[in-house]
Amino acid sequence: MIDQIIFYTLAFIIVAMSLMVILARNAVRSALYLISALLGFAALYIRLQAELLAGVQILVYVGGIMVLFLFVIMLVSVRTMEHQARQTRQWKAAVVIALGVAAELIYLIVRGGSIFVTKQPPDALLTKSQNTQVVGEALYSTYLLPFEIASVLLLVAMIGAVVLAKKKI
Amino acid sequence: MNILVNYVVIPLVKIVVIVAILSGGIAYLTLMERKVIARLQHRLGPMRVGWHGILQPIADGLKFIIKEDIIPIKADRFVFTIAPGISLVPAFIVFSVIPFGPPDSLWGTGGYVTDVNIALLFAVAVSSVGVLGVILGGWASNSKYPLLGALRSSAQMVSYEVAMGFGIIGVLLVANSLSLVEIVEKQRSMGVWFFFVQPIAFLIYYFCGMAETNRLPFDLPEAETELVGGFHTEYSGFRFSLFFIAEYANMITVSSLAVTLFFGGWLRPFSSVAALSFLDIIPPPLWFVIKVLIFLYIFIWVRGTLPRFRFDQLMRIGWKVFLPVAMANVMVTGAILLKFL
Amino acid sequence: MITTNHYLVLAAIVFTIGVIGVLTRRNILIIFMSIELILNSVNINLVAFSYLLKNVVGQVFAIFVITVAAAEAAIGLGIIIALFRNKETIQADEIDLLKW
Amino acid sequence: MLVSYVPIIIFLVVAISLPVVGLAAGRLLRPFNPFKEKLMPYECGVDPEGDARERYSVRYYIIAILFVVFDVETIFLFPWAVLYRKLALFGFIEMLIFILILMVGYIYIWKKGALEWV
Repeated sequence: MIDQIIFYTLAFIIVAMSLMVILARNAVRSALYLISALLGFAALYIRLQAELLAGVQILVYVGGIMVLFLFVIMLVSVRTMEHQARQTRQWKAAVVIALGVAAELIYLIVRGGSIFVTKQPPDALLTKSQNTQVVGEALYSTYLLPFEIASVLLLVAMIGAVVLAKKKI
Repeated sequence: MNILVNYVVIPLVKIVVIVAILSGGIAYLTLMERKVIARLQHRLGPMRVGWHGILQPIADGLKFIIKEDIIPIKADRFVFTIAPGISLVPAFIVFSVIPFGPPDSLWGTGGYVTDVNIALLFAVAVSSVGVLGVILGGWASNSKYPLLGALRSSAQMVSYEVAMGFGIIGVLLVANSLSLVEIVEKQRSMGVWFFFVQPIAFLIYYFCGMAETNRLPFDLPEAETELVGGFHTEYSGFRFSLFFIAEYANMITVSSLAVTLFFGGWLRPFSSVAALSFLDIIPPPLWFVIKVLIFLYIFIWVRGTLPRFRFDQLMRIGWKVFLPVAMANVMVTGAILLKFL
Repeated sequence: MITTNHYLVLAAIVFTIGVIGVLTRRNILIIFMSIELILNSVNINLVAFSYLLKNVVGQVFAIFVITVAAAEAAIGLGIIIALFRNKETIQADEIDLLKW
Repeated sequence: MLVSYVPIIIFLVVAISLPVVGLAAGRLLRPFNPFKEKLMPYECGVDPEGDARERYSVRYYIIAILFVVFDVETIFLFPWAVLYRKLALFGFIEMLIFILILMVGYIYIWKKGALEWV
């Protein structure tokens, strides 16, 4: 019962806020709704016992990436934009196609969902020891290579961003 | 039933008490600040309201509530209203994970609102959300000074947040736990405060904390001589007071985390020396408060003593001094720890 | 009873919202935010399966997804700034030249 | 324990209710008589010139990028530091490579003057 309340509340917040993101008038409002949606995601991760991930989500997404978005919105905000059309010309066709994709996805999930045991395991099975330890053990042993590649990715992001943004280099 | 009592009723009581103490504490922190700075400058400070100005914070609070609340005509009303809240709420929620007493204190309910596995990560993450309030507040005002102030302020806050994060890693290497309760317990079992193990990490943390809370000598965002008032120029009345309270709440957060991570939290000084056990006459939560007050005093003392940095100096210190030193501190700590493994 | 399917359906809905945002909005910044929604819906799937299968690999990959999202945002927004400098617009359908 | 997050939610509700109640209570008490000059954006007493949402220095954006990159780096350091005793020398070398790779970028942007604030 409580489980249902938690899930449907969070799902409602996430879906409503995601919708507001794509419907909002200006980009700052969109960013504000996206922040709310991201916090909803973080709460959902805690429900799924991914505590470390929830913390990472708030730290990197809400406290990092969204700050970056707001900075860029401030840098490029153009006044006249708010009075122009919000949608591209092909928006009706796009919505139809996207809804088709959604129907397909949900059909697949509902029909094919029975191939795996969809019953949730009882809680605390994942947490033999703390979530941070378990994730860390996987991250720093089995997934050593992706971890090191992540640093290369970040290096590329850092250099690329500076090159793109600076006029004189 | 038991769960309901342990995780809803008892925490609710603690939360109400903590919020009340925090609100009162913030009010009197302003009085303390004015009095201490007055002493540093050979003045008297507020003297009129009550004995030696003891009722001054209450008068200030009332004034905030009854002042007219102006929303500039060009402002984005929704964002303008919500921004001070975004700045204030994270500053308060961090206290849900900061332990102020041992797990067996307060009649066995534990000297904390809750003890989660990722407490430290949670505290760092949540306090990083506060910067959004500053940016949104400055943007929503749609006026030049607030926008510039917000950009400066947020650039400064994010710059120092990075070095702060690296500073904390130094402690984590020694403590090996993200739970703040366990970090304090570790300091008890090791018999030494982490300040003596990680002095560089502490200095970085505390200076970055000053920059994060926009306090002197890092109070560029509010540099009155150039930016009028920074990101809250257009704010008045109660909304302004929310930003103001958020700044002071952040000061208390930074001090509390500094005490928890580096100065043994609720532990008395030299908790392993039995000869000093007479110090136990002061209960652990009170030790915690005393230590926090010392740090808050240093905040004010620094404000009364040092001039403000220039913005380019500020950025240089953050990125070219604190960040490399903090990273080096992490790796050197790691290398030294290898010897003890 | 909340099953894994519930999470999958939620992720599918958010994914669709993201796709609609990408396809219909003109403002590049909002298109970028829609992409963040899509990435997050993928993360829900990863975490839901990690919970179902009692295996933390899903969470590890979710962390990598967040890393990629950060790098993507950094580079993507850098491109937007470079673009804005040259074209003075951030409307996706006004940026229709291969060269300027 | 999942249930240990419940107090955080309660704290969130209490913390949000504070400013809401304050604003609502203040509405009954405070005066309200706006006029044109009062509602103008503040510009040291003179009428505001032009639009506030001008374009600002791109340096702010570079700072934000670097912040995000290093922020992601710290999230890899958190579990690493927690597990350090178990990983020992292997973990140390692993993280040394990770940090050295990022150091290349750090030195690059330093040399390019992206950290300079002129």
